[in-house]
Amino acid sequence: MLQGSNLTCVRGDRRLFKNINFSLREGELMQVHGPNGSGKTSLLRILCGLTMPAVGEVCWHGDAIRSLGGDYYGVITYIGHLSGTKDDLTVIENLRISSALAGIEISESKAREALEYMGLGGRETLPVKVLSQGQRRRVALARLLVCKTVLWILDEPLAALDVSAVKIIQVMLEQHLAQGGMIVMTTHQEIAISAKTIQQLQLA
Amino acid sequence: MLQGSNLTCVRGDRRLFKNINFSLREGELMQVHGPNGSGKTSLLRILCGLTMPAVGEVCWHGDAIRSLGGDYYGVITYIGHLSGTKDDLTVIENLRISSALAGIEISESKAREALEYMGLGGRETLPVKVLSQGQRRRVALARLLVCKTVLWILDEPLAALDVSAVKIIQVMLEQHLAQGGMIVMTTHQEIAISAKTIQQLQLA
Amino acid sequence: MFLWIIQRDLLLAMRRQADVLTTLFFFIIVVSLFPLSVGPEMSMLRTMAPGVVWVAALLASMLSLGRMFSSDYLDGTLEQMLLSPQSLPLLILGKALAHWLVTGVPLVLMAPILGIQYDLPTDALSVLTASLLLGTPVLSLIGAIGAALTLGLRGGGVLVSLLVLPLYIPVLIFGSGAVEASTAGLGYSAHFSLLGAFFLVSLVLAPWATASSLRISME
Amino acid sequence: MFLWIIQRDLLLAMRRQADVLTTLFFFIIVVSLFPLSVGPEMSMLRTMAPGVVWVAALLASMLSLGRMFSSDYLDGTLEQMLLSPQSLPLLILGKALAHWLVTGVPLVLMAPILGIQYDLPTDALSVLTASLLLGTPVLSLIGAIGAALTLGLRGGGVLVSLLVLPLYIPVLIFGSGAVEASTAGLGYSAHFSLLGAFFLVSLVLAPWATASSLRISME
Amino acid sequence: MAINWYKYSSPASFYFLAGKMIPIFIFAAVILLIAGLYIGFFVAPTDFQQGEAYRIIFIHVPAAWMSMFLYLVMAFWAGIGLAFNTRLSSMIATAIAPTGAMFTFIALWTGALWGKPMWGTWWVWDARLTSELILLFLYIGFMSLQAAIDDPRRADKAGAVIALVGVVNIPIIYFSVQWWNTLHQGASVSLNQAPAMATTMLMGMLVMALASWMYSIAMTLMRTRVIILERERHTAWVADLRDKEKIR
Amino acid sequence: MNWASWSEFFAMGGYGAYVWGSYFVAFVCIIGEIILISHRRRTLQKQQGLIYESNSKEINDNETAS
Ligand code: HEM
Ligand SMILES: Nc1ncnc2c1ncn2[C@@H]1O[C@H](COP(=O)(O)OP(=O)(O)OP(=O)(O)O)[C@@H](O)[C@H]1O
Ligand SMILES: Nc1ncnc2c1ncn2[C@@H]1O[C@H](COP(=O)(O)OP(=O)(O)OP(=O)(O)O)[C@@H](O)[C@H]1O
Ligand SMILES: [Mg+2]
Ligand SMILES: [Mg+2]
Repeated sequence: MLQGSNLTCVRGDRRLFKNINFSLREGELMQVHGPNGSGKTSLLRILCGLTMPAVGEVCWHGDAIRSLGGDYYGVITYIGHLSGTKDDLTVIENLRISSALAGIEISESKAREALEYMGLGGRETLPVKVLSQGQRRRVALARLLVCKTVLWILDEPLAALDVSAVKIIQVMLEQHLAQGGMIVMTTHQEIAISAKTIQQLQLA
Repeated sequence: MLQGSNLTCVRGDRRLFKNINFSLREGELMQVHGPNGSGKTSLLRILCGLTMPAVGEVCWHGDAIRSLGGDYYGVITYIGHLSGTKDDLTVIENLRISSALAGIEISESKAREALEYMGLGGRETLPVKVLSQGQRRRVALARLLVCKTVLWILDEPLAALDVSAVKIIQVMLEQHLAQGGMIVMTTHQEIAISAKTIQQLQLA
Repeated sequence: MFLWIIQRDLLLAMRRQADVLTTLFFFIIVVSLFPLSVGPEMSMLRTMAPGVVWVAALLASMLSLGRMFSSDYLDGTLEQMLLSPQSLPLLILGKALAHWLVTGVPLVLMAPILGIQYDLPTDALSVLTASLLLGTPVLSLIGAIGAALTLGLRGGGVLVSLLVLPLYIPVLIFGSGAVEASTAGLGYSAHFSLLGAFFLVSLVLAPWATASSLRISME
Repeated sequence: MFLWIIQRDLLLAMRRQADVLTTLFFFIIVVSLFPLSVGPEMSMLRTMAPGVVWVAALLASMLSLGRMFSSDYLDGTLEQMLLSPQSLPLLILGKALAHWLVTGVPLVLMAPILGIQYDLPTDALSVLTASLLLGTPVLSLIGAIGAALTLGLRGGGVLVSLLVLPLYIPVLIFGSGAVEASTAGLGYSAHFSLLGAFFLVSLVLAPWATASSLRISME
Repeated sequence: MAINWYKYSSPASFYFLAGKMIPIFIFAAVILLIAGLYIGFFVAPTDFQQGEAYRIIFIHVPAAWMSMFLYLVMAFWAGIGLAFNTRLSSMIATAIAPTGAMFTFIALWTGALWGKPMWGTWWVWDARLTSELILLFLYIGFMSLQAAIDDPRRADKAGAVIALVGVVNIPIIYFSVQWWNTLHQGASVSLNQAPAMATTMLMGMLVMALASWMYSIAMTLMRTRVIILERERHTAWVADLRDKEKIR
Repeated sequence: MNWASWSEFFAMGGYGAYVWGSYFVAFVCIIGEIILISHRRRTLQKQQGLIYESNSKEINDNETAS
C-alpha cells in the first residue's frame, strides 16, 4: 500500500501543491491530472524518492520510503519524460541492460519477445538513435513487460505513441491492475482503463 | 505553393516511403498521418531541406528548395520533436534569441505579450531548465506568434500540452490559415481545425 | 544577427558563471604543473616556458570545443540555425568569436603573468602575448571544424582532439617558435607573418568548412 | 550486476569503435606536442619526460570524465540507476572501473613506448609504467566525484577540471616524483607507498562520495 | 568507339572491372618486389659508411614516399566525392586510407630501426620524423571519424572535409623543415660515394617504389570491391550476382 | 654477389636485427592487410549467406547482354 500524507512541494519560490493525501491499494490506479506545470512530474518524483517533499511523507506499507532505500526501489518502476535509453546501444541491448539495472536479468529471447509485443520486431539490432520518437518511447515502455514490480509510476506514458501503441499500453496496464499491481500515472490524453478503483487526483 | 514530387526516403536499409506527391496552396493545411516510425518526421525534415530525399524534389513556388537556400529558410518555421530552447537561458531570452535567429528581432514587451498569451505569464525570467515538459513546449511554440513566415512545419506540436494549450494552438493555426498561411503538421492526437482545405497524407 | 549570436553565446557563458574563470584556471594549473614536476632550475624553465604556455593554451582551447555546438545540437537549436535565413558561415563566425572571447582572451591576458613565473625577459613576454593574440583565434576557428564534424558522435570529446590537434600543430610551432626566436635574439617577424597568414586563411575558409560540416552532420 | 554495468560501459565504448584507440592517440599526440614546441634537445626532453607523460595521462583521463555520467543523465538512465535496487556505490565502482579500462589501461600500455621517444633509461621506464598503473585508477575514481558534482551544469566540462585538477595534483606530484627519484638514483618506495595509499583511500571513499553527489545533483 | 569511361564510374561496372584488374596488379607487384629485393640484397654493394644497415633504405624510402603520396590521392578522391557527389570516388578514398596508414607505419618503424644503429637512438624530434608521425595521425583521424559515423553517406562527406583540411596542413608541416635543424639524412649522405653504387641503389629503390605502387593499387581495388558489396548489398545487381552464383 | 655464405647474409654485417626487423615487420603488415581484407569479405559473405566470388567471363557475358 502506497500512502502519501500531507505532501507539499515547493519549487523555487512557488508552492506547487500542498497537503496532498492519498492511499493506493493493490489493484488500484491513480491518475494525476493538472495543467502544464501544475506539479505532476514533481509529485511522481517525490513518490519515487528522487526528490524530497518540503513537507509530508510517502509511506510504503507503513514505512517511510526514505528509510527503505534500496528495498523500495526493488518494488517500483518509474518511467519519466526521459526515456532512459542509450542512443548508441541497440534496442535489445538497451532493454536487457535497463532490466538488469532494475535487478532482473532477462534472456535474449525474452527480450525479443517483449520487443515484438511492443511492435519493434525487426528493429532489435538498430541503435536507438535512429529510431523515431514513438519507437524510443516504446523501447522504454517495453521494460514494463519484463519487470516484476508491483508499483508502476508512469509520467505521460502515452506521449508520442500512435493509436495502436496506446492500445497495447492500455491492455498492459489493465493486466497489471488485474494481477494486483498498482499504478500512478499522468497523461494529457484520454485513456479509458477499466480497473477496480480509479482514483483521480487533481492538481492546481 | 509547396510542391513535393516523387519523394522517396531511405533510412539505413529501409525505404520509409516512396513516390509521395502533393501540392499545398495558400490557406491549406496538410496533416501527415502514420504509425510510429512510418517516416513523418523524416518527411517533414525533407520539406525543410534538412535532409535530402533519396529521390524526388521539393519545390517552393516552382523552384527546387535546394537551389533557394537561405531565401527558403526565410519563409518557413519548423518546430520539431526537440524544442530548441537552451536550458540555461531564461524563457524570455530564449524567445527573443530564437526569433532573432529566424530573422525577426522582437522587443521585450512583444515577447512578454507572446509568452503571456501562451500561458507562461509570470515565468518569463525563469531558466528553461526548471520548467515542466509542457511549459518548454509552449516556449518553443511561442515562436509561431512572433514569426511572420508563410509555411509552418510542425512535428507533433501538441505533445505534452494540456487541454488549454491545445486550444490555444488550435486557434493559432486557424488564424494562420485564415490569413493565407500554409501548415504541414503531424500529430497522434485528435485535433479539429477548421480550414478551407485539409489534405490528409497517410504514410505506410 | 551576428551580434545576437555572439551576445547569446556570451550570455550563456555568463549564465554558467565560472565558465571564463575555469578555462583560465585550467590554463594556469597546467602551466604551473610543470615547475612542480620538472623541478625548479630557472634556466631550464626559461627554455621550456614558451612551449609549455603554448601547449597549455592549445589544450585549454581544445577542451572547450565540445561545448561549441553539442548543446545546441542536443536541444534542437542547431536545427533552427541551419534553417535560419541568415548566412550560416556568418553565424558560425559569431560562435567562433564568442568561443575565442571566452577561452582565448583570458589566456592572452594571463600569459604575461605566467611568463614572469618562468622568468622570461620582458620582450619575450610581449612576443609571447602577441603570438597568443594572433594564434588563439586560429585555434577557435579550426576547432570549430572539428567540433562540427564530431557532432552527435558520442564520445566525440576525444575524437575531436584527434582530428584537431594535428591541425593545431603549425600554429603551435610558429607561435612558440616566435618566442624562442626572440629569446635567441633572432628575428621573429617571419613567424608572425606566418601566424597572420594562418589567421587570414582560417578566417576565410574555416567558417565555410564548418558550415558544410554542420550540414553533413545534421543530415 | 556490477558486471553488467562494466559490460554495458565497455559495450558503449566498443560501439564507438575506435574509442579506446582515440584515448590512446590523444595521449600520444599530447606527448608529442611538447617536443614540437620546446625543441628537440634530448637532455631537456629527458628531464621533462615524466612530467609530460603524467600531465598527458591526467588530461586524457580528465577529458573523458564528461562522458562518465552526462550521457546517462541526459537520456534518463541515471534516474533509473538511482532507482535501482542495487547498491549505488557498487554501480559507480563499476562505472569507474570501466572508465579506467577504457582510458587508463591504454595509457599504461603506451607509456613505455613514449618514454623511449623521450630517451628515458630502462629502469625509469618501468618506474613510470608502474606509477601510472597505480595512479590512473585514482584519477578515474576521483574524477567520478567531480563528474557527478558538475552533472547537469551544462558546460561542466571545464568546471569539472576546476574541481578535479586540485585533487589530481598530489597524484601527479608523487607519480612523476617517483620517476624523477629513480632517474636521480634515489629511492622511490616512499612515493609508491603514498600512491598506494591514495589508491586505497579513493577506492573506499570515492564511490560513496560519488553516490551522494549524484543524489544531490539529481534532486 | 572510344571506351566509355563514364560507365566505369558506376560502382557495379567498377566492381567487375576491378575484379579483372586485381590479378594483374598483384602479379606485377610480386615480380617487382622480387626484382627489387634481389637488387637490394644481392646486386647493391655494401655502403662503406653505414655497412649493411643501409639496406633498410629499400623499404624505408618507398614506404615514406607512398605514405605521403597516398594521402594526396586519398584527399583528391574524397574531394571529388564531396564536390560531385559520386559514391565511387568516396569509396576509393575510404579504401586508400588503411593502406596509406600502413605505409606510414612502415616508414616510421623502419626509420626507427635504422636510426638506432645510425644515430644511436630510436627517435628524435626532428622535423622529418615528426611530420611523418603527424601524417599517421591524419590518417588515423580520417579513419576514426569514418568509423564513428554509421551512415556511410555522412561518413564519406565528413571524411572528405577532414581529409581536405588535412591537405592544407601537409605542405605547412613539410616546409617547417626550414625552421628546424634537421637530423634526418638527406640524399647526400650515402648516395654519392661512387656513381656505380648510386645507380644500383637508385634502381633498387625505384623498383621497390614501383612494387609499392602496384601493391597499393591492388589493395585499394580489393578494398573498394568489399566496400561496394557492403554498401550496395540491397541493390538489384548484387542480388543478381548472388542468385547467379547460387544456381551455379 | 655480396655474400660469402647464408649466415653472413643473415648477419647483415652485424645489423641483422635491424635490417630483418624492418623487412619482417613490413612483410607482416602486408600479409596482415591482405588477410584483413579477405576476412572482411568473408564475414560479409557469411552474414549474407552469399557467394560473391564471380567468374568474370560469365559476368562479362551478362553485362553485354543487358
Ligand atoms: C622514424 C624515423 C624516420 C622517419 C619517420 C623517416 C621518414 C622519411 C621520409 C618521410 C622520407 C621521404 C622524404 C622525401 O622524400 O623527401 C625519408 C627518406 C629517407 N630517409 Fe628517412 N625517416 C626516418 C629515419 C631515417 C634514418 C634513421 C635514416 C638513415 C640514417 C633515413 C634515411 C633516409 C633516406 C636516405 C631517405 C631518402 C631521401 C631522399 O629521398 O632523397 N631515414 N625518410
Ligand atoms: N526554481 C523554480 N522557480 C519557480 N518555479 C519553478 C522552479 N522550479 C520549478 N518550477 C515550476 O515548477 C513546476 C514544475 O512542474 P512539473 O514539471 O512537476 O509539472 P507537470 O505537472 O509535470 O507539467 P507537464 O504537464 O507540463 O509535464 C513548473 O511550473 C515550473 O515552472
Ligand atoms: N539506419 C537505419 N536503419 C533502419 N531503419 C532506420 C534507420 N534510420 C532510421 N530508420 C527508421 O526510420 C524511421 C524514422 O521514422 P520517423 O522518425 O520519420 O518516424 P515518425 O513517423 O516521425 O514516427 P513517430 O510518430 O514515432 O515520431 C524509423 O522507423 C526508424 O526505425
Ligand atoms: Mg510533467
Ligand atoms: Mg516523428
